[in-house]
Amino acid sequence: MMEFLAMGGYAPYVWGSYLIMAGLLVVEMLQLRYRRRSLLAWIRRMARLRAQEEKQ
Amino acid sequence: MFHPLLALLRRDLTLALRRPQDALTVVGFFVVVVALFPLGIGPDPEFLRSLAPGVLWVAALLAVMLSLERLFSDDFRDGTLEQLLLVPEPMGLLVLTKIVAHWLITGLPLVLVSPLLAIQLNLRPDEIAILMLALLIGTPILSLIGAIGAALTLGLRGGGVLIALLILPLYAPPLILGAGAVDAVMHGSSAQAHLSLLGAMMVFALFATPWATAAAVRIMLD
Amino acid sequence: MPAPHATNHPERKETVTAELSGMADREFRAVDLAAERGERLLFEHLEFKLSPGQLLQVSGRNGCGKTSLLRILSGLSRPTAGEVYWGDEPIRSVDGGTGSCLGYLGHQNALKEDMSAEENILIAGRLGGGRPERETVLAMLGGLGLAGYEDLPVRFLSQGQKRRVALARLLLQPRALLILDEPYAALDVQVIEVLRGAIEAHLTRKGMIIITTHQAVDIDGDCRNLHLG
Amino acid sequence: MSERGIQWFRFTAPANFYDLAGRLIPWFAALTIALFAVGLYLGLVVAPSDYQQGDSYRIIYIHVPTAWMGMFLYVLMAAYAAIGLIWRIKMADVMAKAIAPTGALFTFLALWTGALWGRPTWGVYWVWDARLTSMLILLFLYLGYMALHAAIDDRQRASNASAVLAMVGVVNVPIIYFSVQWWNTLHQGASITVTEAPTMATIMFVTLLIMVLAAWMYSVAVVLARARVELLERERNARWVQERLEGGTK
Repeated sequence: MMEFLAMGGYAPYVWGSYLIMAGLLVVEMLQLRYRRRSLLAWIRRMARLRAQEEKQ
Repeated sequence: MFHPLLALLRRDLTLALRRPQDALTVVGFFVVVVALFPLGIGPDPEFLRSLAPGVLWVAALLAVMLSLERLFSDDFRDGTLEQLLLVPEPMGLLVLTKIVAHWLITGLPLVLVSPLLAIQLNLRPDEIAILMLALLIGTPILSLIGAIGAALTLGLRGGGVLIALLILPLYAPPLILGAGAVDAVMHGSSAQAHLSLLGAMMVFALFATPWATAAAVRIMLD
Repeated sequence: MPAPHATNHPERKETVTAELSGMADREFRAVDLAAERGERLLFEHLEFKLSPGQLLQVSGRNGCGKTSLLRILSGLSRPTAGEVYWGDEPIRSVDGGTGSCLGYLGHQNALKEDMSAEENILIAGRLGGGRPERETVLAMLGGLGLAGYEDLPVRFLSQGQKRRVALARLLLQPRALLILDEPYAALDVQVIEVLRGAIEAHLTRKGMIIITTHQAVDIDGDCRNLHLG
Repeated sequence: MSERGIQWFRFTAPANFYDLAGRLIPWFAALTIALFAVGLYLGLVVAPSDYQQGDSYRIIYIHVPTAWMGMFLYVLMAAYAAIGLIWRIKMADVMAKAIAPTGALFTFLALWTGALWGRPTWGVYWVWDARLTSMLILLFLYLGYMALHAAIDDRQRASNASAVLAMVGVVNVPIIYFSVQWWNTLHQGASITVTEAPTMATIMFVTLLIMVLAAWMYSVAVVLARARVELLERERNARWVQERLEGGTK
């Protein structure tokens, strides 16, 4: 296991590449999910406000 | 002087002559940037000589880029650009005419003052000749490509900085070829290949970019 | 310079009027136009037809899309839906561009501040493919009360005077259709009268006019109204 | 013929696209995970280490896919932008805009992994090698596209203007690549070039292929998801959005 993690002495380079890639892809997905959620919440609120206005 | 395009060319040149400070500012920028380089990297003549092609080209490229913001913005602000869209001539040709006028006002002076700066950086006469030739072919490419960026940033806040981001990456090929031409002579080989490619690039830009610029102008005024 | 001869030339007026471009017998139609600005729908299903000799006045409160409509009609903007026709051709594919059949005066005067009124008009005329004559230009400027101001840089002129220069430029370019966005803004009563005369003359020689204006100016001729909003 | 036309129209209609993409995304996501799992296992565990570069060569399994995706997505983005500009198809505009961030991310990753691979191989993080330099310029092109899109308020104008920029960029990419390559050979000779193991072992090749596919599937899933968000934002007042909200759709 340690041998695997050591990557023949190239650990910083290999893991630096793989982990950064994994990290950035995850960040991209999280950012997208956050954007989607806040947008949906916002649209819902607009719809609610509009419905209230129509009632009055 | 009655043809519409000639009338436009003359109009732009006349306007520039009535406000010569605009063109002079660009030349001034070019001179100052080049003059600052030795202060940053030391006065060793041989070292300066080896950096000269790149320094001169990058400075020229920045000068052209900065001047480009004005290419359409005045006409945009006072509404004449809108009227140009209604002129019964192909917009691509009108745009090309404006670019030619702009190059005569800003690009050509850069070519003309470049020998003075080259002497300061210890270039030899044959190298200076090639530098001028390369700038003569290359600065029109810079104006032609840059015009697209100028059109795309019409009326945007922070347009000047945005132009830089849009246009500078596209300036890589002329920079490589132009500075490379002088470099080649410096290292005792011929600059012909560089200059031929640069010429081909100019012809291509001459035919292709005005249409993209015209499309961009139409979009930004839509 | 034989100046005395140049005054009161009877033919001159005719040379200006006769040139109305040859397509003057075509109709100008808007079919099912829609426009939006940002998120907002300005108008939709807008239709009208304009025949030679007719004037269309577009009215409506501020921000209802008058300027957007005029820009679409002049081919500067693309409508969200629908099409504008010059005869049977869509206006944006007319030979020589929309500018060959119509003249447009927007909110901006489109004048070069560093040039004189005369230069501005001469250059615009050449850009439009004509060969404007100096005397014609001077006569037109004189008629609009700008005698003596012809060779001053435009930046010295007042707002109203600049507007008049822009009007002179438009009237000197004989186009079948004139599209005027608030032409009366910043004009005084006298000049409004002159402009009215010019508009009526344009209509009698089978020209078309589309105009937006705040004040009602009664014009003799075949006038239509289009209310937006 | 006409039937196909209708289908195409159905796909381009925002509501249909929204629903279809919503159904497709989970499948692409699942494929992405599966392919990455297999690819990473093969690349990091199964494939033997290189006799010259040792284990550092394993970076190739992400360097090459990210570089390919970076370049390919730019071309795809320009193609969608052109379709949107010429035929005025709004869905194409949405797709072009949705592709840009993912393309930029992959381009950045290609540069990052290239630098980390370069250190053990050449002794420096960055060499002005033709490929790395071109990728750097490609990243700038992406940034320019996104910056222009963000700078223009009117949505239609923003799409059209950045479409022009994308098309200019895509014409320039080969010119940039060849001029950089030329510059590179003139200045450095052939002393430093990436040698991707001339005889590539089958296992390496298969792994690379799987990783490329994984990056592909990831791009499809993320781009579709971003296009959906983009659509929601554009059409927030449209009836189909309201209907889907009331229906409690995700």
